[in-house]
Amino acid sequence: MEKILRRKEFGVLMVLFALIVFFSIVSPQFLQAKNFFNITKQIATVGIVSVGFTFVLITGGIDLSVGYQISLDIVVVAVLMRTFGVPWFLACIIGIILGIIIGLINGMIIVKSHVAPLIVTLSMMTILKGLSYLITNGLAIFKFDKSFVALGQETIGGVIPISLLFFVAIIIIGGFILNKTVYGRYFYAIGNNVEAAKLSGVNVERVQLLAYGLCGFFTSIGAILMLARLNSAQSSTGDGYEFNSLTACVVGGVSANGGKGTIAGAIIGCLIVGVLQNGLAIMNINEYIQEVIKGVVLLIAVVYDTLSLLRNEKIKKIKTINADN
Amino acid sequence: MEKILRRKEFGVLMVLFALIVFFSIVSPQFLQAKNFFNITKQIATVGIVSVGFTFVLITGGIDLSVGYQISLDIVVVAVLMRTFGVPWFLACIIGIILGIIIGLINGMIIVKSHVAPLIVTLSMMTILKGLSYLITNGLAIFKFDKSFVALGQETIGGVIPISLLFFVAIIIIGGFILNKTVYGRYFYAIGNNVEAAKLSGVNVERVQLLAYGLCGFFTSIGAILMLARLNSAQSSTGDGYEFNSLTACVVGGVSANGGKGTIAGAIIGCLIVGVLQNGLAIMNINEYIQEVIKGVVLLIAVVYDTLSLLRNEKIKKIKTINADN
Amino acid sequence: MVGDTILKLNHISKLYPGVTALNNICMEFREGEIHAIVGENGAGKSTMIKTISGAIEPTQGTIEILGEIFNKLSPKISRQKGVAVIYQEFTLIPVLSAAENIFMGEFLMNGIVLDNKEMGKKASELFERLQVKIDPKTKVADLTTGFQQIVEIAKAISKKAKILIMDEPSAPLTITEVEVMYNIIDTLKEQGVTIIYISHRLEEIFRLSDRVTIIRDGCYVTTLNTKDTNKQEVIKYMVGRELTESYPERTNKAAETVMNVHNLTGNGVKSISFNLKRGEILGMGGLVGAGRTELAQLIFGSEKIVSGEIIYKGKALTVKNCEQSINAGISMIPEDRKRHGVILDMTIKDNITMPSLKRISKRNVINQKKEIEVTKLYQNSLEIKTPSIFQYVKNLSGGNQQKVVLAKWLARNPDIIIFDEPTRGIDVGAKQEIYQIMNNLANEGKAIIMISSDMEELIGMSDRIVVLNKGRMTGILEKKDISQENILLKAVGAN
Amino acid sequence: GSKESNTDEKSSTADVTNTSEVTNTAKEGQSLDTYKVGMTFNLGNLTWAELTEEAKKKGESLGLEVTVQNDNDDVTTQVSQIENFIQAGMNAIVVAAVESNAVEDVCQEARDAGIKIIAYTQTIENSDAQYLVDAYNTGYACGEAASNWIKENYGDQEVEWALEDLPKYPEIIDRANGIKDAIAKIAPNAKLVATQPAEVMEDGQKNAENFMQSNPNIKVICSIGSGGGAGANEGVKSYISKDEYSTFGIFGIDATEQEIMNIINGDPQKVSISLGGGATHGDVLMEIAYNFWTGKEQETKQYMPITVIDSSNAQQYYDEHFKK
Ligand SMILES: Nc1ncnc2c1ncn2[C@@H]1O[C@H](COP(=O)(O)OP(=O)(O)OP(=O)(O)O)[C@@H](O)[C@H]1O
Ligand SMILES: Nc1ncnc2c1ncn2[C@@H]1O[C@H](COP(=O)(O)OP(=O)(O)OP(=O)(O)O)[C@@H](O)[C@H]1O
Ligand SMILES: [Mg+2]
Ligand SMILES: [Mg+2]
Repeated sequence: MEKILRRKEFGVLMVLFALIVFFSIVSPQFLQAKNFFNITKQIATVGIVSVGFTFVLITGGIDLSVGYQISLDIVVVAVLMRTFGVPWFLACIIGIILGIIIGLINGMIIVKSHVAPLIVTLSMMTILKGLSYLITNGLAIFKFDKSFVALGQETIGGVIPISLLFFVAIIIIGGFILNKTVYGRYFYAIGNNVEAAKLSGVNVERVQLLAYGLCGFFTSIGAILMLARLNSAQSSTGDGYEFNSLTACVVGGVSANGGKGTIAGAIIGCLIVGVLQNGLAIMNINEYIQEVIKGVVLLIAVVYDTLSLLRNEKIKKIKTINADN
Repeated sequence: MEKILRRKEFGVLMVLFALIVFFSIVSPQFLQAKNFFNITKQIATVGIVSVGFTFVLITGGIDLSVGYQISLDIVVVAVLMRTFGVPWFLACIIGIILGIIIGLINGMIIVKSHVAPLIVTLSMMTILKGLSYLITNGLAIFKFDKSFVALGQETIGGVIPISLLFFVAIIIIGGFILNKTVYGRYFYAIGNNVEAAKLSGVNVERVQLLAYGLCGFFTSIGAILMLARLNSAQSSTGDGYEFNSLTACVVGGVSANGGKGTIAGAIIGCLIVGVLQNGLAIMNINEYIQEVIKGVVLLIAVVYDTLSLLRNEKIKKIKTINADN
Repeated sequence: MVGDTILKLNHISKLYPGVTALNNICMEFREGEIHAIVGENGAGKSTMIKTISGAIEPTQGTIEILGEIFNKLSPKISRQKGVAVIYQEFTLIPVLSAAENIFMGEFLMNGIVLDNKEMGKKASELFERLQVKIDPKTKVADLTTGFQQIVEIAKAISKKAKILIMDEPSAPLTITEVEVMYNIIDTLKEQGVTIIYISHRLEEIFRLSDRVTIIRDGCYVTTLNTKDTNKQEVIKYMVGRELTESYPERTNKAAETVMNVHNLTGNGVKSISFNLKRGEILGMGGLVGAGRTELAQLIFGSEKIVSGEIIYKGKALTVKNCEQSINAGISMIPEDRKRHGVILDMTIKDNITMPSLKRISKRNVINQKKEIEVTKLYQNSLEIKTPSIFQYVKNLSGGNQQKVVLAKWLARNPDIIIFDEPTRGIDVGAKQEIYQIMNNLANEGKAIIMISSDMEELIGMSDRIVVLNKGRMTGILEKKDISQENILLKAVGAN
Repeated sequence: GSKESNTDEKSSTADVTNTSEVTNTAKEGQSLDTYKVGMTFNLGNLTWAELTEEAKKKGESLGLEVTVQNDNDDVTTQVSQIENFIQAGMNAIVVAAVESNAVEDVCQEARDAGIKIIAYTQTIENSDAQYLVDAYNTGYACGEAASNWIKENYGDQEVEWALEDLPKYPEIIDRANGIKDAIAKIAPNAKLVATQPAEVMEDGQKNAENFMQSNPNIKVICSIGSGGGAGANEGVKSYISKDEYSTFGIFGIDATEQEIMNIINGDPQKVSISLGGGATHGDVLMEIAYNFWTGKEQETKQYMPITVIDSSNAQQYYDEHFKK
């Protein structure tokens, strides 16, 4: 099992290392513990969202509403805290419940209507956007309880950001669900062959519902961390996160056609994007050129990854020939 | 053929009619020839891009770079006209060639590397974005030749917008390619079962290349019309068009998993989105509630469409039973 | 009129990760002959065919067509050289019409426009030659498997091929259609076409072929003149030991009734009534499209019942989905193995434990040790040939895939098992093993429903046979009344 | 009843004289009882969201029927919205142009239909009134404040500073130039060591972290907007301790509530340049539209006031603008 895992993510892991080595050489500030924690803080939200996104992608679905799920989640939590004076802990729990409910609604519509997830969640994105703006009227809500803000900004022992702990915890939970539980297996089964899974007694509807529900759950956690980090809630905040998560997952080898991918891959994908952005920013390169470089590096990364997988198979073939003779 | 078409697009067509009837009743300004031409002008570019997008989707691919293809196309055409004094007609031809080349590059990378189209075109999107900004430095280029601007703004006989003629021409060309030519059949074949197509002697690589090339071609035409309409070129212009086209296509029943869809469907999808936006704007509704309504209507449209398709199939089954007896 | 060598394989090898599919094969085909190729599942028959058709590149060796030597071929070149293939897997595009599928890759044109009229006409002619009524405009998706296969044949012979390769063409066909196909093959032979014919149905080989080549474990074994040999000998070469093709006796006799089906209607079948007893094998016969698969889906709960009821273990069975029927003790081995039976891109282990996953889990956490134990148990008892239980199922041969399907249901220990075409595309050796397993299950007191289009097998295995025609039950034959004639009479709807 | 109350409002809010010009400016088919104003804005922008909210309130009190459309920062959407406004029979349209040249032609079309075009922040040739920001001088004011702070705290020392810009928009490029020119002129020893774009707070925060990482000696961050300002404030706080807040200066533009709070709280943010604030702009724009209705003469070009908000006047500014 471990071997298979290692092989699958080998290509992208190499790309990540190559990037780290490169940036470490060209800019001395890059390779510092502080900067490492910077990067993890910067990608914590997209990383956590990507865990849920990976589940959905593996089942063969997609959730384009995660971006405005974030917006609605943070706006609701913010209003609860500031307008209604709800204690932050309670507000967060309500926010998480809201996230789960949105996810379940997505799942329910998809499961019951058999409409393509892409278009269901695209419509949901528009609806959530409207709702979130309706709540705030486009204005910002800010200045929250210190202990709440600490979640996103403070460190433990002056070094390790609290958000990193959350991030790691979510990765572990996500990996556990996917690799160790019945449902993880069902996610793969559905994504690979929904008919066969159904005929094997997998309750496809329930499992799909679960995937979207979990996606909403993880997204709301990511949203809360982001709110704490920004110390300000605004309806436009989540815009584009569906794209970022999709990019991270797909770069990390999670197939947009379902059935393939791992949490480790998705997180490596997030790290590649995060390191690239951070490294280029620290190098202080012209931002337009940054875009071009980002695109080219992503392209090289995935092409290299795919080709190295193909090559791996070839190498194995040659080995078999030799063994046979 | 006609019957199948009618059946397939029947659901979405009903939705479109329902919208038109509704808006005609609630707002007297809606049902005017002038407004009809308004709508067609407004959706001409996204409609033309969607024709190419439909090709790519049918082959089982996707092109997320169309948005920034538009940006790069218009910026290059604008620079040619304004900075280099190239006659507008020549500049447009160069722009179209550029579009084809970008499409072919996309196709070539996808075909040769076997990397998922999603991620290739996502990377390409970033690259094109960077290039387009590098050319303009973020500034606008504007004031073009009157006869060029006429393409996007003028009408024939004071009624029919020139851009509508282009739009209709492209729809006819697109429909022709998809229904009447060999390549149209190949697009469906590849999208349905790429292995089977290969075994039947279809040159899969060439056909995929063609689909992306055509997508680039149509996108560049859409871009040029947009440039003429705006009379100004800016790098941010194309942003989000990949989403708009995807929405239109998928609402119109083009499957994001390949193998299914028609040009007529995609165009009806564009019209639904266009009418919805136009109608709501004319009705003077709160802008945030508009978003919610838009999302809900889209959702209802696709759910209705899917359910009516399912019902059709059920009816067919029941009919067979009865016919047998 | 069998003539010179038309096609020659020189030292062809094909290696896959962990598998040598073809090992240094040398053989030749003569012009105008019908050359059968037989071998166990996974022997490498399809792989060999694919090197000839250009679908895959051989790792080593050359192919000689009419004296011209190729290191590798492409589908296009191969076809230009006059090779046409009916693959084991379907190569049809479901959303396109029958006519369009027939001309896929070489459409008829009218200028730059597709000539749909001409293609429709040509397709109609082809179907006439094949003596079937199919509207060329019908979408392939709307045809039954049998008719789809006929479209495949039409597609292959539309090419005016010099060499026609047929990889198990009869597998999805029923008796009447097979007869039609025999006639087509005879006609083609008269026209001088060389035919390479692969099948697990040995009677077909003896009915059709001039010569037969046996392949075992990717190696060439021998080539025999068909008229100089017999079934026994061919089987011996195939499996490397003596093996008799027979239907094993069962000791246990049917006992109490476990299921009563009353007036079952829905999913295209109407008013079906029969009962099912523990320890029996209840056969289901009928022509293609008779609705046997549909009936099986109703009983298994994967499709909705419109009216009628099923009494199971004394109570009305009301299930909403397969999960519930599986929990109630019913399982089904579907006819389309690759689409419904297994998940090709998952491992053998994942496939086998899929239905029983919750049983080997605690609070939804999988007990991985137990999972491997269970998998190994069934891998051994069913003798699934594989280097590892972590192998992807797509890399297994058809017979071993079918064993994986069996294993996954045996691991669930059901009371009723529905076998839909359980031996389709499976070699004689594996067939015997599957018959043996079915018998053992019946002896253990399980109730078995077996749908089969293989008349011999249906007669040989069944205690009773339900016969369907156009979605209706036309009769039920007791053991003593079972005969090919009686089944066919009822299958065509004559009373 | 509503009509009378409207008249009351009119006389109370502005010294209006109902002249015959009203009839002259109104076109056929446009009712004189109602005056419809369309606004097309990017509502993802905080200040503008605030502006449109206030405009709706103010418009109502003036008897104007206000419709807002969100252009989502997309020019083509904006052009379509103006077309739709023409179709819907608006009397005036307020345009916060995404790109001014792209809306010129459709604005002319609107004017041909007798509709008044009010340009906001960006110059539109084909407009009837403009409420503009002097982008360069706004930036210059920000840079000036930063320079003065540098001189006060670090004298002629070489101080490193970073800029959060947004070169997507021509107008914003002017602001950035203003900032750079002011610092080069007034505090020539200060050194610009890093530049990154910031549109929203999240960008601002990420940039600040990356700045502090790559150039730990940075003492000043200037930003072309409030996203960069408020974001940098949060980002920098994770790099310096509370007692170092006074040695660090963040200088923003827009004077949003959050920025003003930062200044009041003694955070690293020292200054934000106020252009009057979204709410005020909303009022001004509605008054311009109202004047078109009533036919009152007005300047065709007005500029937003540029005010430097620092610790000396932050509390007062807060009380005036944000206290509920
Ligand atoms: N793509 C592949 N990757 C790995 N192994 C493969 C692949 N295709 C075939 N094999 C292996 O090659 C061997 C030969 O397979 P092939 O399909 O040619 O057998 P066959 O004789 O046609 O069997 P059947 O009668 O079941 O159709 C089998 O062991 C199979 O598992
Ligand atoms: N000529 C035909 N054209 C299209 N559909 C048909 C035709 N004949 C039957 N059908 C449909 O096909 C279905 C039954 O086909 P199916 O092949 O599954 O039946 P079966 O009895 O299981 O046959 P098989 O022997 O292939 O297992 C029914 O829904 C029936 O309506
Ligand atoms: Mg085979
Ligand atoms: Mg069947």
